Amino acid sequence: MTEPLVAELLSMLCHIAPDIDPGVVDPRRAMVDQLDLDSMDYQSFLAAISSRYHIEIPETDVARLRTLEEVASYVTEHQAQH
Amino acid sequence: MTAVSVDVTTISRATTARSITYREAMREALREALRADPTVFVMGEDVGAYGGTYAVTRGLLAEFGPDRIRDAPLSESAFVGAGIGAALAGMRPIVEIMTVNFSLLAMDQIVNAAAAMRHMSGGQFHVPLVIRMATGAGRQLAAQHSHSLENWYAHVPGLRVVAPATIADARGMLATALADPDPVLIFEHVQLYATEGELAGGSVAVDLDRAAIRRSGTDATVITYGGSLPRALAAADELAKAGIQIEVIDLRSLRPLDTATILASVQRTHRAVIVDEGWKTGSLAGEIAAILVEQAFWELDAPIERVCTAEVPIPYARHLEIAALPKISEIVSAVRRACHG
Amino acid sequence: MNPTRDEALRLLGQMLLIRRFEERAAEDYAAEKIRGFLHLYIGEEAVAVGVLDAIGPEDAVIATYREHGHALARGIPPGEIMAEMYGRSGGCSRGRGGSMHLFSRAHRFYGGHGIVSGLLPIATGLALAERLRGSSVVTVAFFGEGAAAEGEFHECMNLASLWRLPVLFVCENNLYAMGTALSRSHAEPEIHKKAVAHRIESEVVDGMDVLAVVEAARRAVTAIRAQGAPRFLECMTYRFRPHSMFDPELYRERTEVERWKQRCPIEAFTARMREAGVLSAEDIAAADAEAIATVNAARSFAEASPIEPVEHLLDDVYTPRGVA
Amino acid sequence: MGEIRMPSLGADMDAGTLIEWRIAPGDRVTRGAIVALIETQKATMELESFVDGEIEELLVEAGATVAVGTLLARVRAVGAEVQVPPRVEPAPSIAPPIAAVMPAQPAPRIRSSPAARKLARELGLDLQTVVPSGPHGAIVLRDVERGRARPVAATLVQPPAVVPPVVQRPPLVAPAVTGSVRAAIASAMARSKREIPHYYLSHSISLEAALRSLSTINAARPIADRILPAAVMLHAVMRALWEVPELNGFWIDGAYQPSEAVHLGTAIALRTGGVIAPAILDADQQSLDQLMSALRDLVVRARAHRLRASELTGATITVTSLGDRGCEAVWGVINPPQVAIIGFGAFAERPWASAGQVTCHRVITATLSADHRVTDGHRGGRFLAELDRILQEPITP
Repeated sequence: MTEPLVAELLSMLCHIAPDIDPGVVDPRRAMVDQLDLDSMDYQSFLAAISSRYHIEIPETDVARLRTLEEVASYVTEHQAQH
Repeated sequence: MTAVSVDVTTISRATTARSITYREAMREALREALRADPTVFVMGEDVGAYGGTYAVTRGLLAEFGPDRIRDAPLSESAFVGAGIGAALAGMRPIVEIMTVNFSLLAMDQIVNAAAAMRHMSGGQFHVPLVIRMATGAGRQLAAQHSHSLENWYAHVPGLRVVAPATIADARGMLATALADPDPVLIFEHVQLYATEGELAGGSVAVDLDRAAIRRSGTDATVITYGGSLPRALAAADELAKAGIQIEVIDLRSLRPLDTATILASVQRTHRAVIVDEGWKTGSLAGEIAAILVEQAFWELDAPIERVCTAEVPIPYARHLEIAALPKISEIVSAVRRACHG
Repeated sequence: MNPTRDEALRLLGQMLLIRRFEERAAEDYAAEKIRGFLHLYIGEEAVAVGVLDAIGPEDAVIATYREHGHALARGIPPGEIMAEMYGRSGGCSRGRGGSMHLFSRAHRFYGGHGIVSGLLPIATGLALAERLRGSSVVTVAFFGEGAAAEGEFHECMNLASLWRLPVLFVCENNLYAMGTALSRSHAEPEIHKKAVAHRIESEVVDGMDVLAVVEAARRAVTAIRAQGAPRFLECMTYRFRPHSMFDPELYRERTEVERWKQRCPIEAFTARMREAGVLSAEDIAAADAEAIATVNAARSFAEASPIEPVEHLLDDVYTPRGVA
Repeated sequence: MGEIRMPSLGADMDAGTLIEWRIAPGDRVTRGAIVALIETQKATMELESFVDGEIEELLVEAGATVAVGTLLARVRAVGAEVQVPPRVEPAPSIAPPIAAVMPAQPAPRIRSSPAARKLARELGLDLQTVVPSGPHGAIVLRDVERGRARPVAATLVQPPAVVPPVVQRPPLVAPAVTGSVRAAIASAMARSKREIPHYYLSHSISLEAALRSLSTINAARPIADRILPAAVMLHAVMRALWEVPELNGFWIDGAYQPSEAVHLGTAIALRTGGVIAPAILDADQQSLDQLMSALRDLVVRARAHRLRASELTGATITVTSLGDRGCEAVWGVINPPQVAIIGFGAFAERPWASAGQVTCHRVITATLSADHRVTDGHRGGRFLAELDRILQEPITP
């Protein structure tokens, strides 16, 4: 169910970090380690998600958004609240 | 525009260098011309018995008599036009107008007749007339005796407009002007009359086709003429203390302009500051700026700066008059801006 | 004055030449061969012809923008005048001047000037040169009564009188400054009195009578040469045509024009000469035919004259090096 | 079709000597091929062609010394049978070569004086590589003249051979040529180490106060507006430079030239290899929020190969931070002609003794590598102390 969402998130990630290879991304691995993202990339990614899905991502939640799947779940969860 | 260049007969006398005022240099030039050519005569308001508003012609009446040092009634249009007519008929009149402000009463004659005559007659008639007039501010003469309107005449094809800024030019330009077959307007800045300087020898013919580089420099070109030249040179001294070397160009001829000298200098310095006592709007400074943009655009490393008179009729009160006129400090600032710092 | 047959033929021939020339000029204007302003002199021929008959080739002449008549009477070749109006290279001002600015150095004709009264200071200066030179040359200046309202007019009357300059001021009083009637522009409508105020000897003459004009002009010129002082001649005249080709003539009555036309200087002169037995009807017809032939030749000359090359546009703004 | 010009290969290179041609008229060359050996005052270098084609004419003979920018050879297009350079496939796994990306971007309007433009054209210098110093950020003549003397970044279409002797050279071309970029980085860094007498200082700084202050600020902000610790560090560096401005400038032609402007080079590692240090221009004019925006913008564009060349070469001082990689400290190699580089390691919880008490603090190791020709350890230490002081202050966005 989260598959299309994961793909969409991946596409957004590629937009922010065009030098990653989406073909090798494992949605269950922590993005920072796997994709060599730095804090700025990551913030930009989460900001894009916040903007696109109209959800607030409090500072305190950031630490638990490590994998694409976690992010997808988070998005699904918070969208459902609206 | 076809620039006219005339072979000038140099009337040079071997005299030793002496100190002389701008006014005296002018008078010497007049005396020399009157002596050399019987067709030369001087005409204007109070040039004879009074000795000239600015005392340039003092003493000439005694030597040359009232026919050749001819006091004219207060009728600028008539006596300037009479100068045109006399020139048409083969004389070499030198007409003096008290100030450029008064010349407006004769502007019809200067612009519609003198300047146009050669062309509208298909080259049959030319007007070898010299008109001298005082210009400029600085003597608290207020709004009808202080303006710098030479640019109005420099606008007009058919006229040659010159502005001697140095003692040597005051001494030498008249002969060149008299040798010119077309009307020449000589603008003498009132602030210059009392300036004094060394003059070597007698008359040295001035090449009116060439601007003079009064000071060489590499950092910026200051283009000026007439009464603003001393200010530009003073600014150059001040800037030199700060390590900024400016080139100061004295245009000498306002029409035609020696574009080549201006362009060559700006090609070296890449920065131009124009100092012109005229009002900035529609000024000669604007014309020069336009020439630089048209012909030296790719050489410019900074916006062209203009230092001109404030857009106000010249006021009487000393401090207001000073405030209205281009100042040395403004030239310095303009050069500094042009040099980016 | 009782002219000889030759004198009569000369005066008639010149007046007819001006008349026929201008009639054709008006035609050519309508056909767009002549453009700009065209100010016709028709009706006033006796003034130019009469005054210029009184001076010699060494004398100087200067006139207003309504100067075809003066240029023709001064002897400038009609072809060159017409070519000038056509804007051609063969024009007397090489196409630079047009109708209003006819010049000829050879004829000491110092132009056609478009600024009303602007020619007066120049005339004064031409005379000043002769005064300084001590020559007996006279300068003749033609201007309209409209010029007498200008400050320059008074400056020049004063200057010429003050300096005793050999100049003949000829006021062609045709009663209208463009469309403004004399009475509406002059507090003192007797223009010669303004000259008198400057102590210039003045005379009023019927400008429709060429012989009267000749006589008055001769008197004035003789006096100038003898006394070395200016003279003023007010010639009462009338232009039969509008001010210029653009003028609808709203300011004057047709009847007034018709009344003046009854006094046509050419008809008046021919009638008088026939009456006096100086000229025959054949003489007059022949003179007219000659004038028409001259005008036709002038038009042919103008037509055949090349236009100035545009490369010469900037010529004669300044004197080239080595000239003059 | 193309030209081969004497490249600028070093900070003080005005001219180069053509040692030998490796090609002759009529030879076919491909992009990247070695066409000549050139000698500079510092080293003999290989000159690569950056165009495909056939050598039409050699214009400079071997042995000749010519100014940078001089046309050395003309290259004409080869016949139609010749394979044109393949269009780069937009394979998502490969970063598009910047040369292919950039033309699609409208070139930013560069404010420059006409004379500067003319000289740049004459020198074959891309104005984007020139750091402005004129009014309103305009490039003026002196900037181009300095640009000629200073390391010039490859213009976007310049070959890998014309690499700036700076460590943070961007991979302007596809990874296939990264090797030569690598070589250029190696050469430049070797030069730095060879020529610049580095001295090194380090200092541990507690970030506890700063990070807490930052959390408070960020908690009230949407994620897009949150400030990252990296920006806090950059801002602190910029402020500390007010105290020790001599770290901000250049060593050119045997002399130190201070820079009035602070263009803060920020090392950004690229996943495709290499590292670039584009500059946040006029960093000293910016608030923390502005600096954060500038940094975000810079990183995004760096990832997308959309940096302006002036950003690539404009830095007056560089900050490198390997904190995200978990390294404790980084000792930077100065990026010539700059005179200092500041390094930040990861911040990590450490026992922190203060006022007789040991508590747990997040601590970072700040280092300074500086050019001893310009400053000495005392001034360097002053800088780190100032940095520490600033980081103990409450954060003002």
